[in-house]
Amino acid sequence: MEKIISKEALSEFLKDGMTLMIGGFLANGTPESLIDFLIEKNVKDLVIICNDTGFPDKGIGRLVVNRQVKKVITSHIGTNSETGRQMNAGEIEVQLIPQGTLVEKIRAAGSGLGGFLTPTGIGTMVEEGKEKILVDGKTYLLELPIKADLALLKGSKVDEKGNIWYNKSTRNFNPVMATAADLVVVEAEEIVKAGEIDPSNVVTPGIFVDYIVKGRG
Amino acid sequence: MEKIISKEALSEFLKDGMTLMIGGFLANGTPESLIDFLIEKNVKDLVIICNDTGFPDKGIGRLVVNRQVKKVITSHIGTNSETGRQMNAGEIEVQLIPQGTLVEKIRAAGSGLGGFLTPTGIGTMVEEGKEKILVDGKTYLLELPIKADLALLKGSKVDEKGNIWYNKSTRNFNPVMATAADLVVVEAEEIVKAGEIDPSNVVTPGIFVDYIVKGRG
Amino acid sequence: MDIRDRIAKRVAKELRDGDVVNLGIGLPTMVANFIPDDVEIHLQSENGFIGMGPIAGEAEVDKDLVNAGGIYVTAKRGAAFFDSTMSFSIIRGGHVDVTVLGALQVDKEGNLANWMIPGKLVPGMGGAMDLVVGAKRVIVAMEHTAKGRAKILEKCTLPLTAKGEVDLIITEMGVMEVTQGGLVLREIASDITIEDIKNATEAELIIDENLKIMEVAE
Amino acid sequence: MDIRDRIAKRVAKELRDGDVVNLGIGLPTMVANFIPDDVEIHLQSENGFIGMGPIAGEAEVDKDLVNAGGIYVTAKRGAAFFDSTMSFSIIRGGHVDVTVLGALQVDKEGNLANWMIPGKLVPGMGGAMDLVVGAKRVIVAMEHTAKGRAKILEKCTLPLTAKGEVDLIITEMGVMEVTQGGLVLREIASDITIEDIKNATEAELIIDENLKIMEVAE
Repeated sequence: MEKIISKEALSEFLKDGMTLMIGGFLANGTPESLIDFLIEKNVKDLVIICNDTGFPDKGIGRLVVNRQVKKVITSHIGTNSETGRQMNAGEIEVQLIPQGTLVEKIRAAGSGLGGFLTPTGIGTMVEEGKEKILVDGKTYLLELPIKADLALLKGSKVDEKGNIWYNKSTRNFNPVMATAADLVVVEAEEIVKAGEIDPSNVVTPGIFVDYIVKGRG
Repeated sequence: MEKIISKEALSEFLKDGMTLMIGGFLANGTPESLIDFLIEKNVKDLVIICNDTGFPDKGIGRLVVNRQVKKVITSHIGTNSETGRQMNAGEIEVQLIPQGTLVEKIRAAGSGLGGFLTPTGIGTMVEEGKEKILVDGKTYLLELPIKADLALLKGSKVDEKGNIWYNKSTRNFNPVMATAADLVVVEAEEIVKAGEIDPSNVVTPGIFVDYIVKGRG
Repeated sequence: MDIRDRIAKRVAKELRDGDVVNLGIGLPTMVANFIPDDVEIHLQSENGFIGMGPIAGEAEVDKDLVNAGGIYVTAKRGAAFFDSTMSFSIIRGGHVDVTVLGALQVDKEGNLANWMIPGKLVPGMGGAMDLVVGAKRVIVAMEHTAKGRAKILEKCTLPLTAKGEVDLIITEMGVMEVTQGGLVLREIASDITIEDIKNATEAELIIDENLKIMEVAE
Repeated sequence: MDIRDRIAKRVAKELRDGDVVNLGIGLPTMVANFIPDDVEIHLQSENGFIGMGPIAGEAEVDKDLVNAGGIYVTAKRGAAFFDSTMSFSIIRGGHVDVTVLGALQVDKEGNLANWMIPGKLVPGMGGAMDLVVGAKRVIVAMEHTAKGRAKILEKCTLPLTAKGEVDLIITEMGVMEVTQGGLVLREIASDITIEDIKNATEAELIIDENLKIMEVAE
C-alpha cells in the first residue's frame, strides 16, 4: 500500500462540517502545509479539536481568521485574539477543556476506553453537567472519549510505512491524535525509507497512518 | 543527586510484605539482577504486580519457586507450573486481571486518574464485584488504579540522571511501572552519561527513577 | 496436508492486504505460513510491537526480541516497538483488524471460552479478553472437536473470555459464521457430509443456501 | 530590586534539590533566575519535556523547541521529551513537586481563580487546572494587589481554577500559608507593617507567633 500522496489527493476526504484533530502546541508541531491546503480548498464549518488556536498568522489560528471554523474544542485561545473576538460576536463556538483532560479524552477514544475519572475540574465550571464518581473517598469527574473524522499531524521524520518520529517539543498532541480519527494524515518534514527510524525509537507506529504528505519545509 | 548505587544499598528499602511491581514479559525485560538480590535477601510475603510469573528458572518465577511471594496480581501464570501448584495448594494467592486492564490500572495510578471504563471483561468472571457504567448505550466496567511500594525495572540504556531507553520488546510494562510506585529502581544493562540518549528518544524520563543499579549483563 | 495446516491455510484467506493481525499462540501462529506473497499483513505482538517476522533462526536470535509466547522472533523492516499501554491501546482501540485465537469452547451466540477450566487449568487470560473485545473481527481457528467431544456448543459452559464477540469459526470440517439468526455453515470440507459436521457440532447449524466447498486444497 | 524580582527570589527559596517544578507564564518564570547553584531543579514544560533550560539566545533558537508559552527555549543535558499524555501523567499523577502560578484571585481556603474573567477575558485554562490539582505543592506568586484592589480574598468571586489546592501565597508584602485554621502570615516584608498588609488583604490574616521578616535582600 502506497501511503505517500500529494496534497491534492486529499481533496476527496475534505467535507464541510467535518471534525478534525490537528496536532501542535502554539503552532509548534502543527502541520502548516496541510493547513495551507485546508485554506486553499476553503472547507467550511469545521469542528476542530486542538490544544490551542495558535496565532492569527500561524498554526490553527489561520483557519479561524479565514472563518472556516464553526467550533473549537480546545484548552486555550488566549494567543489568538481573533478566536476571542469571534466567540464574543457569536460567530464561533468555543468549548474549553483542561489540557490534561483534553488529551486524555482523545487517548480514551483511541484506546477503546469508555471514559476515565479525573480530579481535574472538581469544584469549577468544568464539572457542570458531568457525572461525579467517588473512589476511595475522593471525588472524580467522569470524562468521556472524543474522536474525529480526520487527524492532521506533523512528523519530523516519517518512513514510507508511516512510522513517525518527532523532534523535541513538536511531539505534543500528535501521537495521541493518530489513534483517535477515522483517517490520519501526517505532514512529513522528512520522508525516509522503512527501517531508517530505529524501530525502538518509533513514536507513532505506521499502522495508525493512512497517508503521508511531504511538507513545505 | 547521585542515583547510581550498589545493589547492597537497596537493603534498607526491602521489607517483608511489601508490594512490588516488576517489569518484563515472560522474563524478557525483567531485571534479573534485582531478582537475584531479592532472593539473596530472602524478603518474604511479597505482593507482586507483574504481567506474568515467568518461568521457574527465569524472571519473576524464581521468587515464586523460592516461596517469597504471598500474592501475585497478574494476567498469566501458565508458563510457570509452580505458581499454579502453589495456588491449588492454597500457598499463594493469585489475582488474574486481563493484560490490557492490568497495564491501564497501573497507568491510572501513575497518572492521577481515579479509574477508567473498559469493555474488557463484560459478561465474564472479571466483572464480578465491579461497578458497571453505561456510556452511549455501551456497558463498561469501572476499573480502579493499582500502585506499589517499589517498582523494579530493566533498562537497556540508562543515563546517570535515570533516563531510560529500552531495546526492542524489553520495554513492555517497564515504562508504566516507573510511574506508579513510591520508589523506582532500574537495573541498567548499560549506564551512559547524561545526554548520550537523544532526549527525543528517552522513553522513561529520569524524574521517575530514584536509583540505578548496574545489571549483571 | 495436516489438519492444522488445513485450518491455518483457510484462515489465511480471510486476511486482506494491509490488515493488522494478532495471531494467538499455537495453531493461529501457523496462519503466518500461508499468507500469499502479494498480501502484506502487519502482525501485532501484544508484548509490544508491530511488524513481527518469522521465528528467529539460531543465528538471528536477539535476546531482546521475543513474541508474546516468549519465543525469539524477528522483526520486519519498518517494525515499531512500544510499551504495553500502547499495545493495548492498539488492541482495545479497534486498531487490530483481525485476531485469530483457539478455543476450548465457542457457541452459536459468539461467546468464547479459552482461558480456564475451573479446578484443572488456570493459566490466566493474558491479553485474550482485550483482543477478543477490541479486534474488529474475531476468528476462532481450532480442531472441530476435542477427543470426540463437541467444542461448538449451544451455550458455553466454561468461564467466558468474552461475550458475543466471535465472528467466524474455522475448523478442519468447515467455516461457520456467527449471525443474528444463529450459526451459519458457509463452507464445508470436501471430504465430509453435512451430516458429519452436524454430528460433530452441538450448536444448531444453519446451512447456507449457497454452501461452498472449503478451499483447503494444496 | 524590582517588586517582581523580589517575589521570584523569595519563591526560589521554596525549591529543594531534585524538585520537579512547573513554572507558570509571567512572574513565575522569573523564579528560574534565582535558583542557587547548588540546587538542581528539573523544570517541566507542559507542552512536553523535562529539563528546560533558559530562553534561547538568537544563535540557540531551534524551531522544534519551545516552552509552554510558545517561546524558543533551550534544553539541559539529560532532558527528556514526551507527548502530552505523558506530560499530564506527570502533572496529574503527583510527579511535580512544586507548581508556581499567578492568580487573579486566591482565598483563605486555598481556592484559586486564574483562568477567566466572565465577559472580559477568556483565554482558557490550558494546563493550569491539572497543574494545580496534581502538583504536590502549589505556590501562588503574584503582586499583592491589582491596581489597589485586594486579590487575597475571603472567598474568590471569579470562576475557580481549582478548589482548596493552594498551599502558599508569596507576594512582595509577605508569605502566607493556607492552613486548616485559615490564612497564616509567616513572613512580612521588612519595609511594611502588619497593618499595611492587613489593609491590602481582604482575607483575615492570622499572624504567626513566630512571624519573620521576609528574606528578599539582595
